[in-house]
Amino acid sequence: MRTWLVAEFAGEPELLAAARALRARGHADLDLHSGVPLHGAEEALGLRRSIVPRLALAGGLSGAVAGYLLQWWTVGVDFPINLGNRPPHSPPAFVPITFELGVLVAAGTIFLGLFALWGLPRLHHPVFEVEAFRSATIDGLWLSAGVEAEEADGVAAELERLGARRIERVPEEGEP
Amino acid sequence: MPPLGLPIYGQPPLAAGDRRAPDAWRSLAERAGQADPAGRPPDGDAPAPASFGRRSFLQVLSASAALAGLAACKPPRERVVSYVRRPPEVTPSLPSYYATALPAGGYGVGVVVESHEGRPTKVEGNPAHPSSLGGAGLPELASPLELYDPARIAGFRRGGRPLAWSALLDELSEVAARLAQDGGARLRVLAEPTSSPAVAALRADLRARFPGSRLVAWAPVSEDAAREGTRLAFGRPLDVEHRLATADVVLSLDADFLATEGDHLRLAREFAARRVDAAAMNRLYAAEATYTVTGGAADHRLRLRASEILGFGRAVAAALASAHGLAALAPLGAAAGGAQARLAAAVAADLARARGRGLVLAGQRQPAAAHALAAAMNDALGNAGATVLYREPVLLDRSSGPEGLAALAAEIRAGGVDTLVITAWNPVYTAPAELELGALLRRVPNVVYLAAREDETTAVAGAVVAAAHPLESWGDLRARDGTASVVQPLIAPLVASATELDLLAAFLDRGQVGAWALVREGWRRRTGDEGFDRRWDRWLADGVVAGTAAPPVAPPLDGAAIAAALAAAPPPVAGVEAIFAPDDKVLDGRLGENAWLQELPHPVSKLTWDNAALLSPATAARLGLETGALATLRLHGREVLAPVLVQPGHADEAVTLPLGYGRRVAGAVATGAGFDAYALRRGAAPWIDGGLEIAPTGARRALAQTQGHFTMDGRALALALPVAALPGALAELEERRGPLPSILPEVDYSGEPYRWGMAIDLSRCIGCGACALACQAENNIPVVGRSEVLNSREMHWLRVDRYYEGPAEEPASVSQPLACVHCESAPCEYVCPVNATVHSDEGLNEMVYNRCVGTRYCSNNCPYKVRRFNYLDYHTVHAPQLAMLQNPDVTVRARGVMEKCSYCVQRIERARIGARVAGGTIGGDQVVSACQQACPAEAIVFGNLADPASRVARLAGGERRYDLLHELGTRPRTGYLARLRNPNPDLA
Amino acid sequence: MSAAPGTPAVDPLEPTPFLVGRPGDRALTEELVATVLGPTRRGWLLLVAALGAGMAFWLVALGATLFVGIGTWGNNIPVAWGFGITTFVWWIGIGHAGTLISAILLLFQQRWRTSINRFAEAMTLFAVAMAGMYPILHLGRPWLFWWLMPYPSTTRLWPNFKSALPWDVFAISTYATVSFLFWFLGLIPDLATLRDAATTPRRRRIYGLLAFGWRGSARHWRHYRIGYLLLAGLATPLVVSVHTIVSFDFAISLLPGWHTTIFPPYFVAGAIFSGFAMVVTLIVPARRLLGLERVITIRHLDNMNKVILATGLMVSYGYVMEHFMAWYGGDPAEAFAFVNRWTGPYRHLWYLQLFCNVVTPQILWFPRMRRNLVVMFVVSLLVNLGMWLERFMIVVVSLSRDFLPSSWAMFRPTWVDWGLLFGSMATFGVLFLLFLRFLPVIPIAEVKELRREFDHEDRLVAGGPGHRPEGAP
Amino acid sequence: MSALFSRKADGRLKLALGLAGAAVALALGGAMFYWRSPFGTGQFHPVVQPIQFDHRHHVRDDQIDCRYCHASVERAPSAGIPATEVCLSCHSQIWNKSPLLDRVRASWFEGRPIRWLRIHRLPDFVYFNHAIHVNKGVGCVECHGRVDRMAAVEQVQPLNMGWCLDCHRNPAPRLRPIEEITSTTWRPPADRAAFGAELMKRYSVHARVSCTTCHR
Repeated sequence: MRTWLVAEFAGEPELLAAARALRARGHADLDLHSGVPLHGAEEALGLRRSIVPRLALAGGLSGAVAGYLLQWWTVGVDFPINLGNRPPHSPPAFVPITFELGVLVAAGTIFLGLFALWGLPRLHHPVFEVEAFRSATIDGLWLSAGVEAEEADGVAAELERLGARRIERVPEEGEP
Repeated sequence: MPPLGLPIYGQPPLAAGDRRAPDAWRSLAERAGQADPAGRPPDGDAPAPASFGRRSFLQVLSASAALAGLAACKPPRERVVSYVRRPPEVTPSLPSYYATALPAGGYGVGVVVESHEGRPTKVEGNPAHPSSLGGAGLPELASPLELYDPARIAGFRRGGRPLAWSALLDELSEVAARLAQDGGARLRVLAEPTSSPAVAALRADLRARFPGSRLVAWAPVSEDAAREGTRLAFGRPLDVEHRLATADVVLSLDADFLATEGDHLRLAREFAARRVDAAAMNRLYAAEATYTVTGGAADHRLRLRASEILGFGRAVAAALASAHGLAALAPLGAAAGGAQARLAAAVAADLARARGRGLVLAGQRQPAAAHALAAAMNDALGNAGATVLYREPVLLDRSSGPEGLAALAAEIRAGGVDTLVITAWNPVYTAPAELELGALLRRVPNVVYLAAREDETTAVAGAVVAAAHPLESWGDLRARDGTASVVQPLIAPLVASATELDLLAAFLDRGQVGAWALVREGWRRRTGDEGFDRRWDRWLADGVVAGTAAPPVAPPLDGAAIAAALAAAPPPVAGVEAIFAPDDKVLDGRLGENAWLQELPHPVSKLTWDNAALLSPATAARLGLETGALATLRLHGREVLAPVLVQPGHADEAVTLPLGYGRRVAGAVATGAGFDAYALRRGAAPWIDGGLEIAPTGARRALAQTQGHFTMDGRALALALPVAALPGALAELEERRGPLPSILPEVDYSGEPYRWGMAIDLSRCIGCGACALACQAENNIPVVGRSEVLNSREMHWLRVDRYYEGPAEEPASVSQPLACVHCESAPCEYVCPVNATVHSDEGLNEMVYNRCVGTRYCSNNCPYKVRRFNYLDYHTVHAPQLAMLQNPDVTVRARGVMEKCSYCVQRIERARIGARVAGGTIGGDQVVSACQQACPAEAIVFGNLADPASRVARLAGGERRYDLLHELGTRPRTGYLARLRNPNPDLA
Repeated sequence: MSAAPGTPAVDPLEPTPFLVGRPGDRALTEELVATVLGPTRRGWLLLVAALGAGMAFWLVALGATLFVGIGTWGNNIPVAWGFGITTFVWWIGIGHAGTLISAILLLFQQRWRTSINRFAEAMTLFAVAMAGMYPILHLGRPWLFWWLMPYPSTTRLWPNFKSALPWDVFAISTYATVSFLFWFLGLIPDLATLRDAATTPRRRRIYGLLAFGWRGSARHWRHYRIGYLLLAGLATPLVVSVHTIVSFDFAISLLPGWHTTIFPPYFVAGAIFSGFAMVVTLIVPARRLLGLERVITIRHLDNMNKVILATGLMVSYGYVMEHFMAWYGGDPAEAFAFVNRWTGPYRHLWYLQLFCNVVTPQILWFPRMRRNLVVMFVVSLLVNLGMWLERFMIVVVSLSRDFLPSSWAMFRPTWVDWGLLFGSMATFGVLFLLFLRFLPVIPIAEVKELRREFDHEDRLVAGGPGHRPEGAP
Repeated sequence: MSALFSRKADGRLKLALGLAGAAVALALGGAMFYWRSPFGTGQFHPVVQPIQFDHRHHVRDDQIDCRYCHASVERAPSAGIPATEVCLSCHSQIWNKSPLLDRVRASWFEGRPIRWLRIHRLPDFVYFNHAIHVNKGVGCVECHGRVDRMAAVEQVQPLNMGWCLDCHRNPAPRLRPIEEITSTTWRPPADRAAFGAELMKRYSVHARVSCTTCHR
């Protein structure tokens, strides 16, 4: 059984230092919570580059390709019609929709990809059990760590040492 | 605010009880229906609701399907109604064609009528008829709508009581018996002039039974002056036949012989045939006050007040006499001064050069002396017998002017009339204003009036007899050359009604005999029993009775009488001249209830749904008037309020007052249209009157003109050039046709057996508008009403543009029929988002109504602006009876879809299927479009461009051909042939 | 900004800051959520009621259009497109400013976008919603609009991809979708803030649902930032493409006055012009109404006015070039189309348009005028009017006088036309008021971030207020 | 206590989102399916006519050719619904007392037409011409199915535009010799495509797909 430790810090340097320290001790399941993105958080948590750009590129390309193929096949192959002497397969005329579909699919991929990467929607999360955690989106700086229950005490002490103003424990399952 | 109540056409749908077509018709037309949208005859038991047709149901269905997915319910299954006994001549879904004749000024015009399962839908000219030669005029083309008009009077009534026909016959028989006691001394018949032999026979019988009775002929627009002119010239009234085929020089003295007067269909054809060959052009001088179709076709239009035209004619005669040795004309001539003298000299020289090949015509408005002068000039020039023929009059009535009516009025006032039988159209409205006939008729105990619609006369007539439409009547009529035609019905009367023959026969106690028997027995009597049935069938099939033309006569001319008449002829009127003119569309007003004609743009002014007082720009400026201003017109103490239309080229200090509008008692169509010029018309001066006073009121009435700009603004649109300039212009014309370089690969039509195309010869076109009306009838084009026309939403697929050239006071004009030109590189097609307008393998620009969602992008991108849009539901607001009028081969368009000329693709497909079933191919000239078929001038030629022998291919390859807006690279399939003018070099 | 130590971190040429004071996160949050969580104001209710009446008029006009037909509009032949397409282009153009502010200025790292981007994006969304209605409404058979979509049909037919209208379908729907995603993505942290700042359970739950469980996680922020930036990067060419494609509706035709290659850039410039004007029109009263003077400062408005001036000059250049090309191209029909603007029956509208779009913005050369609320409000209204007139001139006046003089005709709008025009404005207003009331108008997280950046700059400057924000513990 | 949403909320939210997406997909897909299904096309629905006319009996048992009653099929757009007199050309002699034929006799003697129910209904904007199809070797069975097996006639083909286009784009496999045009039992030779190609040449078949072929 795992336990979540949710700790509030007074300042960004303390928070980031605490994250670095815990990670150095081998705690991987760490997260920081703040109302704004924190400079240095990625480094502190040891996060690699986001794959969102690559998702977007793939989405955009596939959307554009699909868009072009759609136009080419429908009006160029499946039912070609003489429209004012224009060739059924008219590449210049197919550019706008190709572009738009590329953008649409890319944007959709980014949006849905973000939710997938975030693991959202997740309305219920152990950190929300902590009433004070509501400050995380306002002005609070929080660190959450998922640890094995038996480690919890040690980590809590460590956090306290690292300057946490407040530490709450939330068991992974069930209400506290 | 636009009228939401769909102001179309104005005729309210009939009540549910009226929806059933009459039984008599149903038995003819019951049939196994194929899927035709509008042509379905009303079903017997369970008619579809009129306001919620299947089409709108499908709309809603589609909408609800889109909204609610699967929650669609099915329309009820359609019924298929089979015949009980199929008439052997009817094959359901195939049209039949019948020849008959329609009355025009008492004469007959031969027509061929297309009929679908017993419903006449389309009238075409009869090529075998001497007055039609295959062309058709506006009244003929519009006649099917008259037939189905829901506002027609049904049945018979006397003193407000409806009567059955037999009961009416009984009552009339009683009246007749009473009248016969004193030899009919108190019986009068007020009839229109007619040529019908059957009517002649009945009139003779009536005279025999009622020797004391009198028949008064009355026609508000008559050719009395022409007959009086020939009486002056030759001692007896004669009919004049003009022949333009051999006429090189034509001088028209106020004669609109191409559109509204005389044998205009034949004359237009003969005239046009002489306008295409640069080496054999005729030359037309038209002296006129009003800008007419004829004036627009003229090489020299001489703008004169109507009362001064006779003087101009005399000036020409004087010049002929003095300069060209025609001494016989010397006593008739009277030299003019100034510019007229120069003109007269030039015209005279031209006429003198073309002796025996010239022609002088006088118009119906001109006094008898002018007609006599024309006869004398033609005689002196040797034209008589060549370009002008004389015949004994074909009409039974030599005179039908206001004098007879005035005498009748006097008799009524004296209490001498007990029974007045009126078969003339609406005399209360058309009679000279001073007679006040409406009030007088109330004093006649028995007025029996044969009428098709409620009008000013039905309001005062004691007995009203519903008149049958010519398409549902038996009868006979003679053409202007005397050739007889049998009038045969296409359909049993839609309403209980009678013909003039039935009504006259009723006074002979023969009302039950029926018109068929009367006509047929008359012809049997005249031609003998021997082989009569075969002859009769032949006449019905041909539409003419062969060999009945009247022989020409060549009487001697009485110059002294002419000189005397000229001396007595009225001088030019003082003050502002009032010119009365029959309207090009509604004639004397009898066609005013015809919505097709009301909506057809006037050939010259492009005015719809109204008439207007026409005056010249200078006169308008002097009076402070402009188009659309309302003015009070006062003439000899009577006044009317009329909108003014400034007509370029109109004579100064003269106002043309078109007759036939401003009805006081009328149906929904004519009510509210225009002003009543009859209210100013005096019996003493029915055509040209002086002393008109015009007072601006400051108020306005918007005039629904379909064209607002009559100049080409320097653009090369409708090309017209003098014959002499043609060789120099060939290079430019060459540049204005054929493909332009394009980066697009060309679609290859060379392998196609058919490349449909059209050629429109502007040199032939006189701009009469028959093509537009024929198109409307053929293609189920709706009438949209005045307010929609005012908002530029008229639906005509084919319009005739008229452009003026030259100074606004004396412009020349050129008219240009314009429908979809079927561009090979069509701008409309590539912008349609749903492929609703596409190109066929044979080069047609196809408009697929059922695919159209109505973005109207195609119309925006059409440089010719020939596309029409159903902004509102223009069809289902009509009475269900009008559905019978629809051509079942053409889809009736719903609200929200675009439509346009299809090159009459239904006719192409019919020809194709016919040819392919027979194992053949379509001939290059076989498919005839509706506009082409109607055109009296043969200006429009449709056909297969891939067939080099076809007429259209030869015209398209001609040197005068050019493409409209060629520089846009649209490569239209419709080519235009530049108009040639043949001005007199002496007048340059 | 390389300020030497000892000098204040304020540009002497830019005396007004983008953020007045250095409020702490909590104070900032409280100030910014007050518009949502605070009590409903009477003024707001009155405005909603007034605009709701206009919306009712709109619904009546909508009903007339759908049930009686497009014939209730003033359109005719030749003027087959009238108020509908004019207003469509106008709304789409207005929408563009929102995307421009939020996406392009983000890419260019313009800080002043931060306070107004949410506002502008909402304007984009509602403007696109209004615009998107017209192409469907103006169809003769609007219930068949789906025929413009490619789907396998039993008729085997497909849309015609050579027509600009299916391009529009894709462009507008993509634009609407991407704008919404972009806007919503930006909203997620603020919705979470609202969830956590709200006091009543119902509000907490509603905003909680909409926040989808955002918990300000650094792991999420990492993807969020790049995703947001990428969407901005996509939205930038998209916004240019959308008005380009809208201009293609006209440019691919051969109608004089439409048939010109200058349209794409000219339309985009015009779109930004009118869009910024609309932002000013909305923001001047809104910042007063909602008390946002501290975060939307005169400096923001000043910058927007500069953009209005610049794009106004571009639009003016477009007018000049149109005329030049009409003359230089030598096509008489094209030349006439422009002569007709000056001398034709609609010339008064043309003069008014020139006054609004060319003359009026020149007043913004003067800094005092750029910073005067009344002046800028009036200018923005005039520019909105002028840009509507510009589209009217392009759409209607070009159609009313084309190749054949015989078919020329005038356009007269009906009450339904006016109803749909003003009704759409009222509906837009209602939507906007709802947005002002129920969603954070100012991007809370982004303003906090901006404040941190200012802090950082301040820290670099000796004598600055220090890195501790005011009110922070 | 303090958590805003319970653990179940996530499941519910995901379910709701999934259902909404599925509903949209189902509505679109369902509409498309419905339009192609017999419910949408009206296929396979035997129609009970006002008179119990049994095609099985007349066609199969009595061997009456289609054209005896549908007489204009070879020369007119409409195949023709027989007039009452056609029925009575036989039934004045046989079954002339049958109560089944009461309505036919009533029609004849009262001059009231029989109001049949339409089974094969094309929209008003579609101009189908029987004559050209029959003359180019498209047999009755191709569109109307085995009428000789139908007690009450039903529509067996979808009669939608795609179906028309199938044949117009590739008519060969649907052609038969004209002598067999009304046959319900004719069997094509093994290589129907080749046979059809030969027939196309023999009858000079040019099945067009331009819009105005059917829409005017």
